[in-house]
Amino acid sequence: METLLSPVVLFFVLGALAALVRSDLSIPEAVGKGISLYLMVAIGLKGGVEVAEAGFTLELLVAAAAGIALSFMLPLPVFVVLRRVGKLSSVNAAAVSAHYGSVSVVTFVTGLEILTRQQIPAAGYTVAVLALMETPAIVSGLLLAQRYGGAEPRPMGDLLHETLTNASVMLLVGSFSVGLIVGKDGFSPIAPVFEGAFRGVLCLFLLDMGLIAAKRLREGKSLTPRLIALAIAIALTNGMLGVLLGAAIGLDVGTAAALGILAGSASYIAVPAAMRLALPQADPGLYLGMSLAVTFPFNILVGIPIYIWIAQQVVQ
Amino acid sequence: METLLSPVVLFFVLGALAALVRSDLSIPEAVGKGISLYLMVAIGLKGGVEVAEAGFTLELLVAAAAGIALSFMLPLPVFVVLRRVGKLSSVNAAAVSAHYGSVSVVTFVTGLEILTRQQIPAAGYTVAVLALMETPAIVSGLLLAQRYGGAEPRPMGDLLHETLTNASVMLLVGSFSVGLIVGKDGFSPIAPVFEGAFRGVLCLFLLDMGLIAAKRLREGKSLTPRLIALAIAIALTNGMLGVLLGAAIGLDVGTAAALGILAGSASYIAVPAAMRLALPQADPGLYLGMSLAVTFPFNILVGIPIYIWIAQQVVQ
Amino acid sequence: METLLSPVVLFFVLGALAALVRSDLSIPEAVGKGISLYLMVAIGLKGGVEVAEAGFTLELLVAAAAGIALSFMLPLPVFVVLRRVGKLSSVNAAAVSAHYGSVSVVTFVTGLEILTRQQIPAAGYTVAVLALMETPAIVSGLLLAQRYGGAEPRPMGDLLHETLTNASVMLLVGSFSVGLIVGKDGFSPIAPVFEGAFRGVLCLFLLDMGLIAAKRLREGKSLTPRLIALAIAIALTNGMLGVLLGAAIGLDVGTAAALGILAGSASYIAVPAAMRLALPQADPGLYLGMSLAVTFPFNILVGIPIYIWIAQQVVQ
Amino acid sequence: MTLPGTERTRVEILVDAPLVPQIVTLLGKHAIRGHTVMPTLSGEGEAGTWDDDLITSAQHKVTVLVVAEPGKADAFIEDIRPLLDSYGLIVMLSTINVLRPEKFA
Amino acid sequence: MTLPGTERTRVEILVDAPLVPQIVTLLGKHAIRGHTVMPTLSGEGEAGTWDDDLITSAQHKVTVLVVAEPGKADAFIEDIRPLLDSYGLIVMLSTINVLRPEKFA
Amino acid sequence: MTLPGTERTRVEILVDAPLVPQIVTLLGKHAIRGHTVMPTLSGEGEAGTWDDDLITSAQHKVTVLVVAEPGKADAFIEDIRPLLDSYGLIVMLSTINVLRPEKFA
Ligand SMILES: Nc1ncnc2c1ncn2[C@@H]1O[C@H](COP(=O)(O)O)[C@@H](O)[C@H]1O
Ligand SMILES: Nc1ncnc2c1ncn2[C@@H]1O[C@H](COP(=O)(O)O)[C@@H](O)[C@H]1O
Ligand SMILES: Nc1ncnc2c1ncn2[C@@H]1O[C@H](COP(=O)(O)O)[C@@H](O)[C@H]1O
Ligand code: NA
Ligand code: NA
Ligand code: NA
Repeated sequence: METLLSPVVLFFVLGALAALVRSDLSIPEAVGKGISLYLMVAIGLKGGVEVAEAGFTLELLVAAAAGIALSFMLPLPVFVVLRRVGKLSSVNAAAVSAHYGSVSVVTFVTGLEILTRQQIPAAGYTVAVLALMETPAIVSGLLLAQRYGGAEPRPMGDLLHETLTNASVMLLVGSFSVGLIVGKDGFSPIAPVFEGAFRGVLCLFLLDMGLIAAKRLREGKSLTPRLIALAIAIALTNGMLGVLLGAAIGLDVGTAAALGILAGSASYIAVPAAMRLALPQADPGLYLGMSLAVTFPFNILVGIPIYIWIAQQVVQ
Repeated sequence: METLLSPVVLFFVLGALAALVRSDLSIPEAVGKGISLYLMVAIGLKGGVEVAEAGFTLELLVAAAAGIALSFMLPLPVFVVLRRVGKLSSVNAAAVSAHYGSVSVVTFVTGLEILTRQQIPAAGYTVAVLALMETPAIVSGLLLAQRYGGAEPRPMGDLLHETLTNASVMLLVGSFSVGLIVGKDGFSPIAPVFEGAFRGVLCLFLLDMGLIAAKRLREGKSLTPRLIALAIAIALTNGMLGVLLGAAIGLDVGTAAALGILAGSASYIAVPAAMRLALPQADPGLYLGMSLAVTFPFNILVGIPIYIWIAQQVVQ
Repeated sequence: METLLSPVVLFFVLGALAALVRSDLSIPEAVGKGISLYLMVAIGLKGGVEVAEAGFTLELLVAAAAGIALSFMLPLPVFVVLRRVGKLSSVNAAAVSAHYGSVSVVTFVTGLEILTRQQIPAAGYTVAVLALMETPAIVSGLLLAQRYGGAEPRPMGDLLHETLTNASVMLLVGSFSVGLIVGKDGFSPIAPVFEGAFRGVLCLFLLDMGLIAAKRLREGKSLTPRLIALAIAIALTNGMLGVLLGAAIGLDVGTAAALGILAGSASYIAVPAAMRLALPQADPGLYLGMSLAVTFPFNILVGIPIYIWIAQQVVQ
Repeated sequence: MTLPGTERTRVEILVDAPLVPQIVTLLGKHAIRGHTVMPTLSGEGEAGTWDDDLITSAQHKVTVLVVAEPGKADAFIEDIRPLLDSYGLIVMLSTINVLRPEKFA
Repeated sequence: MTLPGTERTRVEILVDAPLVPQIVTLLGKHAIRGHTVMPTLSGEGEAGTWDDDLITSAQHKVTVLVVAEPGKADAFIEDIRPLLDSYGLIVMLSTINVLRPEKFA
Repeated sequence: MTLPGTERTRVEILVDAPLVPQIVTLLGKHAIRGHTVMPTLSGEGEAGTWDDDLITSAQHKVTVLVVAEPGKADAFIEDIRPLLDSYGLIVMLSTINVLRPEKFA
């Protein structure tokens, strides 16, 4: 409850409300895009500076491996469920499953905010885990589409290039590295922008995301009640798996919760663009509808507190 | 004089100057729009937080009622003057009168800035009054157009929906509510963006508004000297009425001045969009010319100090 | 080396890297343009406030005269070298030479950053020198084009108007004047935006500039190895001349280095726009390629430290 | 010169942004299912010059592109005629060829 | 009415932004050297309405404008046909006149 | 197929933004009263590929749309011919139908 009353979440609700009552409120696309780039740079820098302080640890490596494994593996059960229960075509199921294996930067950032508010901060290196989890799921999804959906195989080189040079990966890894190199001292002159302004800007961004998600929910033609239910169930299951894995490898409460948030979140920036390119025959209304219009708001409003609560129960 | 030397006003002058000498200086529209949304959120939050501190008072209710009354009633005398003196058609006179009943957010914000500089701050709830004054005038203007201009009546439901879900109303009321809910403690983590950065960003916005207003003044074909004179006279009269009403209902100097600034200002964001939709036969060059190219700069440079001065004389 | 590890430079490298590996990372044009306007306002204000503190001095006048002289004269030797060694046509050589006589605001700002980091700050009035050096080179370049390239002479009035009302000149001179008028006290309420946020925003801008410069280097068809070598040699020579002149007129180390950075930098905002208008037959791929894709990155990564080093040797 | 594809009418309407929903409602009345909105930057006409500033969105102009079967397009045009002056519309009509004609029935 | 210039085929393709490189590669295959990409704002079709939010760029639509010699354009069109449904393309063809026809050989 | 409205010439000029005022001055010389400027995003031609970065506005391209009476359009085109190469213009001409033809006299 207390979570729901953070300004960040309230602005998300305000945006969603404005879209639902069909207000003409809209944030210029260039501004929204600019803010999303800013958020990635800020979070990357922050993670890098924290790792520069704490040093590379074995825990970091284990958590990174866990994240990569989740991103690679989660699309498989999701694919099966979407085929069997969701009755999706193989290509569509593969495309959607890639989204759920990958992660949502904004969900993660909102989660970090809420963890910080509750004073159970996650480790700085989770930003690196975030970056590492972005793309393995894309590879899994495409392999599924080729194996079961008859999609034409794309040259492995192209695929690797696209996933590794993807804008969010470049920005997150790049800023993380800058943070690592400059450390706390180099960071302090730019801290007013990347630390001081972070939460305020996040409010504005969630206002925009509320608008975008609710508009899509209102206008999308591809979403059925069954798919909406699946979009929630998959998020919950993945999130729980993430937390459990985190607890199993010995992470603290905040960090295990963060891994749960990552696993439970679904990409709506990097993966859709990759899928539109690699699987043009899949329906973007479907995968954006599920990840952006259902899973994203669900996680912001309900999922994050649940994953945190599970982490508090499971980690001792 | 001192007022004219505040950075905010100087940047307005710089923008106007650049447009008048036909400089190629221009601020990307998306950035200008983004900044205007930011200003509304910031001012809404600030008002909400202040009311959360001060509590709902009778004074607040009285001031709100006064604001709504002003917005509803001011279009009537303005309409008469525009018909008789300004020789405008009934539809045009009705459209323009709606602008003068409503308010300009930026004029208000600049006024608050100047009041703060002079250490006679207005009450936090004036932001709520601002939001409440945005739309009643639209209704008055349309009724005038239907009664005297033969404009087709629009379904009342549509009209209410448009005026209440209007972007500025949503943002102001929404952010005000967020401010109310989170209070001072919830606000402090986002204060660097919404409070610390406020004045600097306002400078950039007034630079843009100077450009836009002066360009319109230079290029507008609908403005005659008579209409320019009227745009100033109406602002002054409305502003004075606002201050007097404020004094009459017992507001302090700063708050009475703020009510004067609201009454004296003319909308150039919400109302033009509503009029373009509801009275397409009215001339947008005319109503934007008067409100944006004449009344707005007049208020920034001359009107605000006058309304403040009157308030200082009238309120004891 | 230490210079290369400042966040500002690292973000430039990140942007360039992203473009070179053909990442889909891109910053919306409106945001990039908005940031560049912000930087000019911020630097102008800062300079004005500093001069308001320090007062107008003889040194200021001498430095201004030196800057104007450099901007006027440097195009001449550059023109000769481009004709003889670069084998460019007269019109192209004239157009390129105007760029090298003029200055790059971002190179200057990055230089100031690095000087501040090394605790040898330049005088506040160098911002005025920057503004004064923007346009004389345009006049020189056009005279060269008319004299040797058979370009049609443009009416002197038009030319003066365009160079003086040019967006960067307006913004720099305008904000400098605002800074002068409001002084330190008037500046402090807006300092969070124009001072506190400055370095962080500069990082984001250099990320964008890295992308833009490297993309142009990759895609440009007009650049030959010979022209690339010339773009570096001219920068180095001009920069050295600037430092020497600064030392000769008695400037301190930081200020002499700043004059070197100005002289060594090449315009890629104001001058290209002016040249496209006045000499449409010149190849924009050529002049933007040399100034933006070669000289700009060279100065950021190598040139600035060299000019500073020279200043440290020469000024005693 | 013959082009591949099937002939359809292309209608382009330059209109102030706040009035687009009205145009779309009218399209719906004629069972024209699709349209695309495109941006503009600035312009000049009898009413003077304008510039998109987005802040005073009342005069922010956009182009609505509609491809439709000729009969439907004609009927739509007749319906839009009375709005031409009050809405200040600029309407351009041409014949183009489209692939997948069934989408523009 | 005769226009100045030389006839060429104008091809306009409405396509999701991530697929533009594919279109450009196909142009290259047919030795069509030039193209221009233009923005859009919003639209409506069988798949529902969309709005450019740029954040979920997968459905950010743009128009690719290609002017080409008719024979080349026809061959390119044949090659693009199989992609129409899966890519969700809207293709418009018309004949226009250009100056400097050698640029659009 | 006959379209409603009256025939006019539609001229579209792809041009670098700094040169637009020159084009508009030329329009004025031929008493062509109106035009609309539209944005572009990127493109490719003989001079290589470009991308609108707005910062180096020298190569920021826009499209100028002009609808005019055929005679006037032809005269304007003749006047623009000498600029084609130095300005790097792309000019497209077509015949369209307009409503309210008196606006495009
Ligand atoms: N001849 C024309 N060619 C292209 N666009 C035009 C023309 N005339 C008017 N326009 C556009 O239509 C808008 C409204 O025209 P008007 O109603 O004449 O002011 C102008 O601002 C231009 O953007
Ligand atoms: N009749 C039409 N006229 C103009 N644009 C259209 C039309 N039909 C579809 N479109 C555009 O093409 C997009 C995809 O169409 P669809 O595949 O039918 O959803 C739509 O969102 C519109 O932007
Ligand atoms: N065949 C074409 N179709 C569409 N646009 C073109 C074509 N050729 C050139 N362009 C556009 O015109 C610009 C200048 O062309 P160029 O002078 O050949 O470099 C290009 O960058 C494109 O934006
Ligand atoms: Na996930
Ligand atoms: Na008012
Ligand atoms: Na220089």
